[in-house]
Amino acid sequence: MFADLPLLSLIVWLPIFGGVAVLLSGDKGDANGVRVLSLVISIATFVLSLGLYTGFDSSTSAMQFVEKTPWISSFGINYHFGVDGFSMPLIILTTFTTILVVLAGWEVIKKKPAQYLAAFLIMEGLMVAVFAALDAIFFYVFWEAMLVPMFILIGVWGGERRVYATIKFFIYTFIGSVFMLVALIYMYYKGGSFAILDMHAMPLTFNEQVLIFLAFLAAFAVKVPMWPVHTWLPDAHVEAPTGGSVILAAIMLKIGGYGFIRFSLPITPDAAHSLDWLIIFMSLVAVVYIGFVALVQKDMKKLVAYSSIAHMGFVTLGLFVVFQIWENPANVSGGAAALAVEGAMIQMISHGFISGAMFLMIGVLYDRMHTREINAYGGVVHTMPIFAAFAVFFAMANAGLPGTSGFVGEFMVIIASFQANFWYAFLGALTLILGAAYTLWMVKRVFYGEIVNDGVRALKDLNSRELTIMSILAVAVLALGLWPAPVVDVMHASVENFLQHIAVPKI
Amino acid sequence: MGNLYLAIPLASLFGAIVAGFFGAQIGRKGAHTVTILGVGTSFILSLIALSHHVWDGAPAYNHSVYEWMVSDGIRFEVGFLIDNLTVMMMSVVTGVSLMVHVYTIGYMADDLHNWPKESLAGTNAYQRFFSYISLFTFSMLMLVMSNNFLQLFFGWEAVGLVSYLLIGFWSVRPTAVYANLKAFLVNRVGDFGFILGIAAVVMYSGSLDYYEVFAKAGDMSQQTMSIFSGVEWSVISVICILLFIGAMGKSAQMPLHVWLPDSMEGPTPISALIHAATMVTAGIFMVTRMSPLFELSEAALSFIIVIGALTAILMGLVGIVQNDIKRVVAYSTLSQLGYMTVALGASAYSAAVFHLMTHAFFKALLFLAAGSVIIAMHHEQDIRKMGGLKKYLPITYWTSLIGSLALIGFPGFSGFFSKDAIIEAVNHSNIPGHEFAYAAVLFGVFVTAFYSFRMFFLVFHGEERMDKHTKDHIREPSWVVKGPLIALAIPSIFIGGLTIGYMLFGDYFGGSVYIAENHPGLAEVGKHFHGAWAFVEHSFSGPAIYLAAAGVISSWYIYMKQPSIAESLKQRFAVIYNLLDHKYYFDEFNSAFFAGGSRLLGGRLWQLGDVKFIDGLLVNGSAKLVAWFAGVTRQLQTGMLYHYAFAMIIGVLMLLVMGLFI
Amino acid sequence: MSITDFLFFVFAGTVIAAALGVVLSKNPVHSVLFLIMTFFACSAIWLMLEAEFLAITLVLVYVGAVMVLFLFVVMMLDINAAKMREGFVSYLPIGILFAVLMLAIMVYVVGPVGPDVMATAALDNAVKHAADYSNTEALGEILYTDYVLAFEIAAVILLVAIIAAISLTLRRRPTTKHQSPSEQVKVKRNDRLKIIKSDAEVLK
Amino acid sequence: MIGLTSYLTLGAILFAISVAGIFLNRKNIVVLLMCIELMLLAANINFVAFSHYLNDYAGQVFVFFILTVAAAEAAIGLAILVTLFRSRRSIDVEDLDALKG
Amino acid sequence: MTFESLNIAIALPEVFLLTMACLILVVDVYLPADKRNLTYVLTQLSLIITLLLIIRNQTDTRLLAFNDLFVQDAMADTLKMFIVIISFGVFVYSREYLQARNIFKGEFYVLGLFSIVGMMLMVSANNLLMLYLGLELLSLCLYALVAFNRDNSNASEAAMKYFILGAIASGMLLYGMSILYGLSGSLQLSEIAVAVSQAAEADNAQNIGMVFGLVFVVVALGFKLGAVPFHMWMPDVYHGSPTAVTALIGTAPKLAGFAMIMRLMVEALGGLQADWQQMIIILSVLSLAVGNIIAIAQSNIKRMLAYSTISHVGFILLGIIAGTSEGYSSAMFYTISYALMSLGGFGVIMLMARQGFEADNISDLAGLNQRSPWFAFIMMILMLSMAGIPPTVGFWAKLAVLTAVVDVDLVWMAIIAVFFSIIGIFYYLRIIKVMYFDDAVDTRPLECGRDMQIALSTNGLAILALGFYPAALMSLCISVFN
Repeated sequence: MFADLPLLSLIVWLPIFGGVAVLLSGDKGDANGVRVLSLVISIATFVLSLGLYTGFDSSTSAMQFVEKTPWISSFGINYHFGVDGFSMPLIILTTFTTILVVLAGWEVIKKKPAQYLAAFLIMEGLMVAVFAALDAIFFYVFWEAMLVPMFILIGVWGGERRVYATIKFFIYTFIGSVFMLVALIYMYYKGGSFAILDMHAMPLTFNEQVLIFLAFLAAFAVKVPMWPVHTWLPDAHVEAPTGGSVILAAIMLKIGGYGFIRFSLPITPDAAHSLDWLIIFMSLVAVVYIGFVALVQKDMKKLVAYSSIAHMGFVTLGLFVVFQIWENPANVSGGAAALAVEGAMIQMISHGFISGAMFLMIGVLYDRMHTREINAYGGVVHTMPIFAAFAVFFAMANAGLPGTSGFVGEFMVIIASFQANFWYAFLGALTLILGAAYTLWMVKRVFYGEIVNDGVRALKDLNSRELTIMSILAVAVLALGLWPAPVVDVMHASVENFLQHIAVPKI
Repeated sequence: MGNLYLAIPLASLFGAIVAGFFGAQIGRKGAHTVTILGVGTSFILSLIALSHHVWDGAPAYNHSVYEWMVSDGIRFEVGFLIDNLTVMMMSVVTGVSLMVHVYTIGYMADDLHNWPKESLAGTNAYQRFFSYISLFTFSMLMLVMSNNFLQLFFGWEAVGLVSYLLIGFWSVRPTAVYANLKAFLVNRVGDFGFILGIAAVVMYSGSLDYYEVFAKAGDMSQQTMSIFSGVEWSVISVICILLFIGAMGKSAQMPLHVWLPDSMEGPTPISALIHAATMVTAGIFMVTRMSPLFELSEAALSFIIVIGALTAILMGLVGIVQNDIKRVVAYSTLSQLGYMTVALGASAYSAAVFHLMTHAFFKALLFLAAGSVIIAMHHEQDIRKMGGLKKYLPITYWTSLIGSLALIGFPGFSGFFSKDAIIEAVNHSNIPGHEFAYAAVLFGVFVTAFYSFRMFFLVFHGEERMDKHTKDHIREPSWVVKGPLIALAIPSIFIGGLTIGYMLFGDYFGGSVYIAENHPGLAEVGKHFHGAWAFVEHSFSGPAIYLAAAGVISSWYIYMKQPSIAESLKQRFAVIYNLLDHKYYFDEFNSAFFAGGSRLLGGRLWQLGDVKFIDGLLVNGSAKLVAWFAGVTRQLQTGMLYHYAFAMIIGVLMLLVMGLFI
Repeated sequence: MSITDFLFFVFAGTVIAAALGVVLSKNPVHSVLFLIMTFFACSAIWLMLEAEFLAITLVLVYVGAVMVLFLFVVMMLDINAAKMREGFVSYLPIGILFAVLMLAIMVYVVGPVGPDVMATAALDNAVKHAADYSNTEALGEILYTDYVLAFEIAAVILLVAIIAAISLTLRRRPTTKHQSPSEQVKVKRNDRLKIIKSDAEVLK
Repeated sequence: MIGLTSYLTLGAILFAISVAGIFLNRKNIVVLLMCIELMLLAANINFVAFSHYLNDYAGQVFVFFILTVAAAEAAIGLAILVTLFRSRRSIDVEDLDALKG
Repeated sequence: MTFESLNIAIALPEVFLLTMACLILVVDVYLPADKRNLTYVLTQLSLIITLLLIIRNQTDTRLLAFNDLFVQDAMADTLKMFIVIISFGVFVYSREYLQARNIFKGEFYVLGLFSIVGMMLMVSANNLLMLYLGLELLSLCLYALVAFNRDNSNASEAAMKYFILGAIASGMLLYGMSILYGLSGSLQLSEIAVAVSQAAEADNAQNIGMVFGLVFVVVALGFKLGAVPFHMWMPDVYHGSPTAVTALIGTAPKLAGFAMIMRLMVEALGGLQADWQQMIIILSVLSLAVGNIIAIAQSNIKRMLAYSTISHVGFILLGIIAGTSEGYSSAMFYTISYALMSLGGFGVIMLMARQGFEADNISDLAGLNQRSPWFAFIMMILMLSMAGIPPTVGFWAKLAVLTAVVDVDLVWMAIIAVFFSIIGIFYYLRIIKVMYFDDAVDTRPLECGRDMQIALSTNGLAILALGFYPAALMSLCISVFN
């Protein structure tokens, strides 16, 4: 049924035009109508994106659902969409998360709900486009464009220091990405094409590769974010409205990881190879350093934000550990490089669910108490038992409990990185302790113990809307944790192809 | 049989789900009915499986249930390996669990008192409790039935989760929620080693499946790896030690034992089920299961035996100075786990598992009895405020006595067989460190007897030290409490004698446990084994039984006959007393060094690294620098025409020089 | 040195001296007068270059019109001459330094000492015209043909100057009184005259 | 021998003087306007000289237009000066500092 | 020569516009003050007709008129089209602004039209003289317009500064032109080009002279565009002028300036490319640095836009530096899109302004989103476009020039450019921040005429639409240089 539709275009443009429609319908009329319209659009988009999964041929690493039309012929820039095993799951994650975000802002957002919802819908389309774009400039356009709705979201609907946070967010990301732009232009100059796949095949000298790699690193490391360019994230998260935090954590960070897969590694395999120590170092610092930092956070959102950084450390670790896996003579059969990459991918998807859930949880509390200070809470379990049950569940998922999705990616990456170096796995596995420590300590302080104040005493448990959101996420987290095979299977071919590609030096 | 095996954990899971999600709808009665039915089904099916394997001699069943995922040629599966070891564990787990379920009906009957009035969490706490213990049963079954490391780890962590939930069950109590966090984190330290061990297994065998890994064990023992550069370590030793670190966490071996005493904050049925009978023995089970690996590593075994011995003796000593009835039992559990670990180190896997089984029964019994006392005493747990309960709680008294006798290894009781077998096996072992271990376990016998009967005497004999109000209300709990006590007392007496021949020296574990030829410990014992009765007789020629007797007698003398001695000893050996009273300062050290240190480090990294350096200096600093620079450079725009013109002239000159002379 | 050379030096010297006078004199009126002197001298030099029309235009237009305008403005604005040169000296050294540097470079390039930028020998296409040669005619011929567009544009520029000057400086002072004949003609009786009915009253 | 270079040197000197005058003058805008006239004159000298030595009338035509434009420019400049004086009561260069930064 | 040989038809748009300007001048004199709208309507009508004439007159070949003084080619057509369109926009935006200040006078329109004629002449100049005259026509009109609000002393000051510095610049230009004339013996651009390339080939002393002349030409061009260090007039003039005039100065003349660069540097002095490349690199880097950095410190939005213009000039020069047809077309693309963006920017400022209130402080934009979400959105699009964030045309403009410089192996220039654009993003974001995140002090809804609403909306949406489909404009720019 989806075969002959330009599915990707639909998934990209439906929410964007939908968002514009929502925007135009304005804040003067009935807010409920706007909400329902947004919800319908987001669900429709999600349903469309499921068509990607059902129609996906997981036996091939080639791009699928390809749409290609010349766009700016003078630069050879094409309107070029397509998905493979890497991008397809992330697109579905995006459309999925947007539904939740629309729901999460339902009656909570009273200030200009139409603009709020429109920002999310537009952002959804842009993010999907980032994942689907196969032309580097096309990619870059969406990559940058999606900053704008987020900038507005944080700035308008954010907390007290929203302006600082949002400008920091924007400039941080912008700094990273402009260097990427120069790298892309340089490659266009060398190779005469902006098509990403052409860039993969393009021969580059080692020095060129290193510079291009560093330029990409600037863009993607900020986005992921990797230590030490992570400090925008806690601020942005803390100040963003709940939905913004969710999208930020669940999708935007993934774009950084996706960038490494789509650009850095295949385009500059030799530079990636020779600089992998740097990325691995940064990843491990993220896991350990950030783990400790998360421990002492007093603000729940900040804590979860730091935990996101630590979790994303596994993504970059998994992606860049492959060279050392190959090189380790102890791996007789070549080692489990694919495990590392697939682990990184799974970690991204899972983190999408879990961090989204964590932020939604904090949002639930914030909507009621208007504070995110851990100290302001205590004994919430007594007044919100159902919510507490979800909270503990998601906290456990965040701590990487087997059976939840949080475990899968970490497990794969730790196992794989052991094959590169014992100490990588050692430091990575510290997250088992640190992750549990900061997450559960927060749970302890917020949910357990006696009821600390009248604010908590007056709390009402989840309403049906919140319950729906939480349940959906819980099912997703559990499903991925108990049976990741459907997700892993779709990326096998792409991962194999990816690894074969980066294994071949370009010089 | 595949479906039957699958049904065993799922029956428990079903009960857990129903009670957990629909607790409010089905009510208390519905909740305990459905979970008991579920666990009961699991138990019966486990018994069927037991008979199928033990009596029918069915071969080991090793099949996957579903493929979790495949990546890079490594199959991640969920599957069952059912052999004699497994069915025994399944039966013990479901059996004890069933007892605990029934017991809980009584124990938790008036649980509402434990919750603040406004707590909504308290309203369904009863149902939730049943859900948790059923979920625990499921998790533990998944752990023992696993045929691969992934599922093992899943079960491993899942029991940890339930343990977390149950220790913190009374979430209003600060101590409880402190204890559960501590338990989880300490367990995570063990899991940290465990997951690295699994990673090592995958790296060197390319598989997660037990059998496939075992098949490669020989190869792995030939390889070395370098963790610190220049130092080559045997791969198998690294793997085994890492895996054992996991076991240390779960089975509370020093120094990762600290969570277990605190876990007593949970309701007593939990202490019985999880923190005595089943979960804490997961480590023992795991090492036994991995015997084909451990056997190949002398270093690992040696490490294990020393750790086990230390735990056995040191934790027993702490038990002497405890006053909380549950903590005494808890330290006893620690000590007994030490025994089991020692057995593992001595390659006496079957002895370890045998002790595991007997311990499961008698320690569950002791806990439930303690629980019974606690119920009777209205949740008073301090033994100094008890005494003379014998006449009020006869059933509890007698079952406690049985449990204690089993624990101290009174000849003929189940604990006697298993413990003696361990002591003998250690004696015959040739692992480095076994001499120390032998001394430790022998002395441990005395200590065990001493603290067990100290508690016994203080609780049931002597003067009645409780207050008037409490005294008036003491009466034995209902049959749902007494029933399980009796049901557990029976195996506590008999199961050892009945099964020792088959389990220990027969071929019961033949297919499950591998013992290298150069590790003759248990086999040596076996040579002198001529039946249970002969074993009892033979024990009189060894020191253990006399040490136990000495322990009982000295505790009677000190706590019954001359209570002043206890006090004067306390005074005279104040240093030792303090050391024991503070449990060797482990908690203090951990909270200061690890917890405090982490927070300090985290705070420093955050404030200095993130806030000051990255944000303050680099991010905001460069922003400020730019702003400052902008403020300075804008001064160039003075507003004065002649400056503007001058700038133009400078520009002209610059371009002239550039164009003409460069 | 021929007489023309001598004359050149005289006029060139005058140009330079007068230009310096423009820049250096304290009184703006003096400056204007020095400028006029510069123009005169320059006009003479142009005559030597056989640009008679331009030379005379310079005198007529510039000296006759523009400079008078300058003078007029200077007088009108009534500038306090005493204050004029404050601060001049302190900037002098650096100003002179740059000016001299610039001059040096320029003279190096276009002057006789440096590289022969103008390829002087080859460039000297100057022809001595006959006495009846009319520079004005020659210019006029191309001005109205080849450069007719430019000529038109120059006209527009002058128009712009007029518009600009008027719109910037023309003031309708609110205090000045004008007669507006059209208003006066358009006036209706009712605008000026109101007939009020009033009861008869007897004076006492 | 007086040649093209002599005239060009004269132009250059005039140009330099006018430039110096512009940025040395700290006080009076009228003098600035005069300096500009000097600068144009320098260019004019060049044009006329070239025109003569090239025997090409284009240069002279150019000068013709420069003179025209300069006249217009002077008119507008003085008009602006007058408005400025009306609003500021001053034509000091140093008083032109309301707009800066 | 005959009248026919003048080929007046080629210059029909200019001739028409000039005629109309004179006509309007006359009509306006006889109009009573309350009928002044007619002047406005007539002006706009003339512009529309001029635009139609330009379109009708379009050509692919190179046509000469007025004895080769005037040239019509694809570049001229395109630039003139945009000059007219943008000026049209300026007049639409400024009507209410002028009315509110009692300076809604015919002179504004007449001088405006003359300046447009000047720009068109510059674009079509084929001769140094025409370039000079066009430039002067433009400049003189602008000088007068800046001072046009006579009661405003800032405006007078700005006009004075603009005038003096502008006159110095044209003096320099003339000096440079005189040298070029002397060395090539002609005022015709094409003949100069021949002489220049001969000199460059010979690499003799004459080449030094050419470079000498070139320097002065570069200075004048740098002044006209506002490149550092010849930029000093811009902030003050932008700031001091009535916003309507600022809009006129800040938009269309950049196109004329670009044309001047193309005519002078590329057509005439193309042989000296190696020399001017070096010079322009310096100007470009300085402009990028100074423009972006000082803009951060501004609190007046017009000043800020002036500095932002300076930085944009740095980008435009990047395209010129490349010295390839791609570079020129990218610079042209950049210039046109920049003019459109800043047109919109000034439009919003005029929209915000009221009687007695200039709305030229950044803080005056506070809470625009509450007062008018739509125009806040438009302004946001404009700011994003200036910052070079997709999907706006500003991004493509930057991409185009960066591609052009990278193509000639000047990657470091590209890196410097993006580095400073990072600094630059801050002040654009500040505008968005103020509009969206701050609360309005003055919460009255914005009122403006329908024409302004439509024009401003179209302006903003055009930026967005060109962002989605830049090929439309880009291919036009590319075709110009092929």
